[in-house]
Amino acid sequence: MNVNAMRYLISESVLMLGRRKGSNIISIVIMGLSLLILVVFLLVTLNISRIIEATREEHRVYVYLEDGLAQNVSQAIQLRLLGSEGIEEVIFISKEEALARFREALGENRDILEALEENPLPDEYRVKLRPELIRSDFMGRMASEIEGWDGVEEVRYGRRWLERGETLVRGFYIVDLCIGAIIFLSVIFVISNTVRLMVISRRKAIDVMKLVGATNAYIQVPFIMEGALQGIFAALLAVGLLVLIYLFGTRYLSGLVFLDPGAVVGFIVFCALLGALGSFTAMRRFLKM
Amino acid sequence: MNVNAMRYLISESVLMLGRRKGSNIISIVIMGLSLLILVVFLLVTLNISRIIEATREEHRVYVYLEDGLAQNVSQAIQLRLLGSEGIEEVIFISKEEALARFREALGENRDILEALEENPLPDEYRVKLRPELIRSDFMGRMASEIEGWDGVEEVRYGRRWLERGETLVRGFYIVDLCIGAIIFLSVIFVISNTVRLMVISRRKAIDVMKLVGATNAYIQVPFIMEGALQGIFAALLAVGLLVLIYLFGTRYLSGLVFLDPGAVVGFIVFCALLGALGSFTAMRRFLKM
Amino acid sequence: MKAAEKRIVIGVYHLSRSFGKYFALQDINLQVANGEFVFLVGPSGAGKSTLLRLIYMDDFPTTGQVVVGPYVSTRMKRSTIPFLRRRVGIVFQNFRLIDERTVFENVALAMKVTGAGMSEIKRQVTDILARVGLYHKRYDYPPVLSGGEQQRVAIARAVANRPAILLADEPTGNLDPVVTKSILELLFKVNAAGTAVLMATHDIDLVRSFGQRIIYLEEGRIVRDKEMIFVGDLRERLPDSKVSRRADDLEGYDISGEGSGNGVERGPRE
Amino acid sequence: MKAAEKRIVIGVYHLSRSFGKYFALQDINLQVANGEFVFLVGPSGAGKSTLLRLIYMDDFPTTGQVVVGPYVSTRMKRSTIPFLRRRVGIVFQNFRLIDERTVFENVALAMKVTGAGMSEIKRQVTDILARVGLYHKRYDYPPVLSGGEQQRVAIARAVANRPAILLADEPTGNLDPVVTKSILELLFKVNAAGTAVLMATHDIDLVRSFGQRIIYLEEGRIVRDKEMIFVGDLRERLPDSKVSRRADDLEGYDISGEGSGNGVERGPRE
Ligand SMILES: Nc1ncnc2c1ncn2[C@@H]1O[C@H](COP(=O)(O)OP(=O)(O)OP(=O)(O)O)[C@@H](O)[C@H]1O
Ligand SMILES: Nc1ncnc2c1ncn2[C@@H]1O[C@H](COP(=O)(O)OP(=O)(O)OP(=O)(O)O)[C@@H](O)[C@H]1O
Ligand SMILES: [Mg+2]
Ligand SMILES: [Mg+2]
Repeated sequence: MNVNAMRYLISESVLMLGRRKGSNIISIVIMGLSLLILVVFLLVTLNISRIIEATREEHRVYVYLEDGLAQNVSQAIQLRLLGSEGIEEVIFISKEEALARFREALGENRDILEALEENPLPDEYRVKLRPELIRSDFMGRMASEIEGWDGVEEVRYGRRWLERGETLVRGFYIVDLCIGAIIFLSVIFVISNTVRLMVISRRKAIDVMKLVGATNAYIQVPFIMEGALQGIFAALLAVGLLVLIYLFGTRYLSGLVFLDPGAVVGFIVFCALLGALGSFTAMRRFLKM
Repeated sequence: MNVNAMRYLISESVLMLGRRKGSNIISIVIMGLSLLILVVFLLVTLNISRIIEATREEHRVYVYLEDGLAQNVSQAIQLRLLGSEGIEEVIFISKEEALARFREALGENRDILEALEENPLPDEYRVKLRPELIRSDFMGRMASEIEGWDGVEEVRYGRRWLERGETLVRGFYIVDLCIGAIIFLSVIFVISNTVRLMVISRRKAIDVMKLVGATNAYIQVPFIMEGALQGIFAALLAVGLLVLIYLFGTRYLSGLVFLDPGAVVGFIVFCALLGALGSFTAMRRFLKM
Repeated sequence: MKAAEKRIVIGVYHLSRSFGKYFALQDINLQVANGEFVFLVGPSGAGKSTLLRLIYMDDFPTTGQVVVGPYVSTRMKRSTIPFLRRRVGIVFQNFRLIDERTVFENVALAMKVTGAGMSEIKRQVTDILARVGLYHKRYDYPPVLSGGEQQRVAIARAVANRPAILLADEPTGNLDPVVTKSILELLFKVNAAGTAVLMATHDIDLVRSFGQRIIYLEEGRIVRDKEMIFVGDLRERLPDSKVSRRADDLEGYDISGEGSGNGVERGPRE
Repeated sequence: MKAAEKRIVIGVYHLSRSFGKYFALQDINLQVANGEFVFLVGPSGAGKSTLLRLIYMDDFPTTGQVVVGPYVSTRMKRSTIPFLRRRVGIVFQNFRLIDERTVFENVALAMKVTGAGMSEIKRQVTDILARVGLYHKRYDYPPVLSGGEQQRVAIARAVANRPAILLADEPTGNLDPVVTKSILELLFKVNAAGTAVLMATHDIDLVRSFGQRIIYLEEGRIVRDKEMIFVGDLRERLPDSKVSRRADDLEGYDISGEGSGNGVERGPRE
């Protein structure tokens, strides 16, 4: 393809976008608003999974020590814990402190503890794991291992809560994925068909180009580039509106995070490809004479 | 408008839908998939608020009785509770039963109760309220009133949980409303502009009709009826797909509910109006000559 | 024809139409009486189509006035334009057929919009399609028709409604001499039944042979308005030398009111 | 012209084209040599446009074969059709201009698709628009042009590329006699420079006066193929009686190869 051909393709693409501004803008806005639904969904999912992640990070493993343990044994356990795989932090909590915390946690029911004569709670280590290891299978294995150590009476890691939470989070992700898939497919379909309607409305011009001897590539490329440009403008529109929504949202919900810049760029590239592909498939029908 | 005019309008509308099947189907599918996003969102919102409602119904008010109360006094309190505004059900729970339940609720922490020498819990009435009255303001008033009764030691209604839950639910509804509004506006926009693209692509036919002496109403009505029909078909498509999604969903989530028939009919009517309105506004531009 | 019988159906007074600085028409004055047959002749770009467009009020003068029957361009409301159009049959230079509709439906459209009855439409459209020799193509769509066939569909649509005025822009441009003759025959017949006809053409030779009133347009001005010198049924003037194979199709055409209404005086209905 | 010099540029052999049961063309045989000027005459619906469409391979025969230069309809790959089209200039009966592009862009399009350079395009398009008398309308869009002006744009586009073969379908249908003459003059000039021209028309009178080869088509069959009886520059045969006011526009047209290439032998490029 020579220089003239390149210049032709570029000038054609610019010409196309310039004329028919009206319906171009309509398609860009249709595409942009469809994409907005998609990115809002992504933003919501992102923030919810951040919250889930934060909750997961709060999770601790409780290592209860035998009663009346010598301090050096207790410290040896702490060192051994710190040396174990996946453990990030180990905090010692004495039996007195534990009771105080329990009392507080019981809230309105705390008077039940008034009937206690002595502190039935043991000393404990609160162990923080690396977040990605907070899974019932890994923690189960770790707990039974640590329970075998000298001086350790029991290890608890909230198995029931953890399992319940895992089911819940998995359920959320399944539902989220389903909704996401529906939105994604709908948006792709809407966009590619919007581009298709545009191409159909230019059928006459395409026919003329064929009749004056344009090759299929020469006809297609400007349309495909136009589709890509429409996709990019639509993506920018969607991202722009999302920023507004985000700014509005942060006034009500603190700690809201935005899509990271890489994702935004990827999204725009994706939309460009989507527009190009919509044009391409729409063209193919006509060019088969 | 005479009989001939009516026949003309009907035959024109049918003609229009029949021809150009291709692009008609494209617009119906664009509209249908956009609407699908909307109805999926509605279905999800409906089911989540059902869950919230169910949780709310589980909420109870606990009326603790003084220790060693005579049975007739206790029964008088029960009768008085049953006679109070908004109370649906009153269940008696003895102190022994309460301790057993508490032990169970503590789960892994239950050994703490082993240090107890006697049952510190009182007898209680669990009171179920009408769901719409489960609001912290009403329950606060009710609790302080009942606390004044003879033989009642204390009334608890999980104030902190209730308030926290109320904040959470309110937060959910705000986010839900925002997303819903975005989806709704996007869908409306996509649909009305899809119809508009269709009308634009028929501009030539509209011009011809004007030139042979058709009044604006005669030109518009078939287009508006076509828009309405497209809206109806799109709505049926969306509802059909939603039914499939619902059937798929019930295999994984029991207790899922579907939109009620009235809402479905309302939705279809709404889509018909939407299509008609899209046609109408698109036409107006051309008919201003 | 005595002056007393004459009624002006088209009046154009001091009309100019400019596009930007370019004057497509300048100080045009002309009158067409009921039942007249007028040729509008001029080179390409003279302004013939523009003048016709101003008469059917698809466009409005920059200055001056157009009067068509009771309708005056300067006092025209948008909502009454359709009723003007129903009294005026128009053959467009570029045909303006609807591609998605069959030949039959295209012709029927002009009648449908007036609120005519189905059976009347069917009878009249069938009749007129037979006359232009396209009855066998009635279920075809315009894009598959030949140029001449499309032109005849456009003519059929224009006369289907038995209009009081017929504006024909180059109605024989795509037609061979034989069909041209039969179409002229049809137009003359429509005229003989009382319809005023204003036909734009560049074919001066064709036009001269009838000795009919000719308005010469050049660069937007009327350079000559040759008065009518022949009155009567113009068909007598058709050249006999070219034998019309399709002339039979046009026999028996009678527009003078045996149908459901008097085509000439049909007013707006709703 | 001796047989040895003749090279067949268009060959049509035992060609039929039917649409359903209807035969638009039946057993057509004809050959056009390089540099020939042939009129294709026939009444409306005879099949002229259909025949031309088969030659530029927008449609294919039901039976039989079309051969255009090195391209054979029965062995045609879809991807080579554009290269055939670049050697064939086409004036469509319904113009087929792109409404969203200016006159200049419409004409330039035919050159652009061949990969011609910008400056060459600009020079050539300016030149050809001046010749058809539309240079002052180069920035206008087709919908605002008069019928005749649109037709001239279509002609300009067809010859812009200096094609080896020119197919013209009713190229003077919307033109007045004066412009018709100047357009014919242009076509003759293109022909004199070596382009074979096949021009469909219904205007038998116009065509007869040149004494050129005429193929008569009727109801899909060739009823007569009058052999060429005049050889030389056809412009000498143009009637002098009608003085062309626009003839000056066409003076000095020379297509014979002073431009960037020999228009006749231009092959496909990429
Ligand atoms: N809307 C418009 N904008 C700009 N110029 C216009 C417009 N309409 C017409 N013209 C110009 O006015 C002139 C007269 O056009 P018109 O179509 O009336 O010519 P005509 O006599 O019908 O010619 P032909 O025989 O070729 O059809 C032309 O030069 C045309 O380009
Ligand atoms: N795609 C098609 N489908 C059906 N019929 C067709 C098709 N194309 C052409 N025809 C028919 O074939 C016949 C010949 O058409 P064609 O356009 O070749 O005529 P023509 O000689 O160019 O006439 P004109 O002088 O009126 O342009 C016509 O009757 C037309 O209706
Ligand atoms: Mg004109
Ligand atoms: Mg033809």
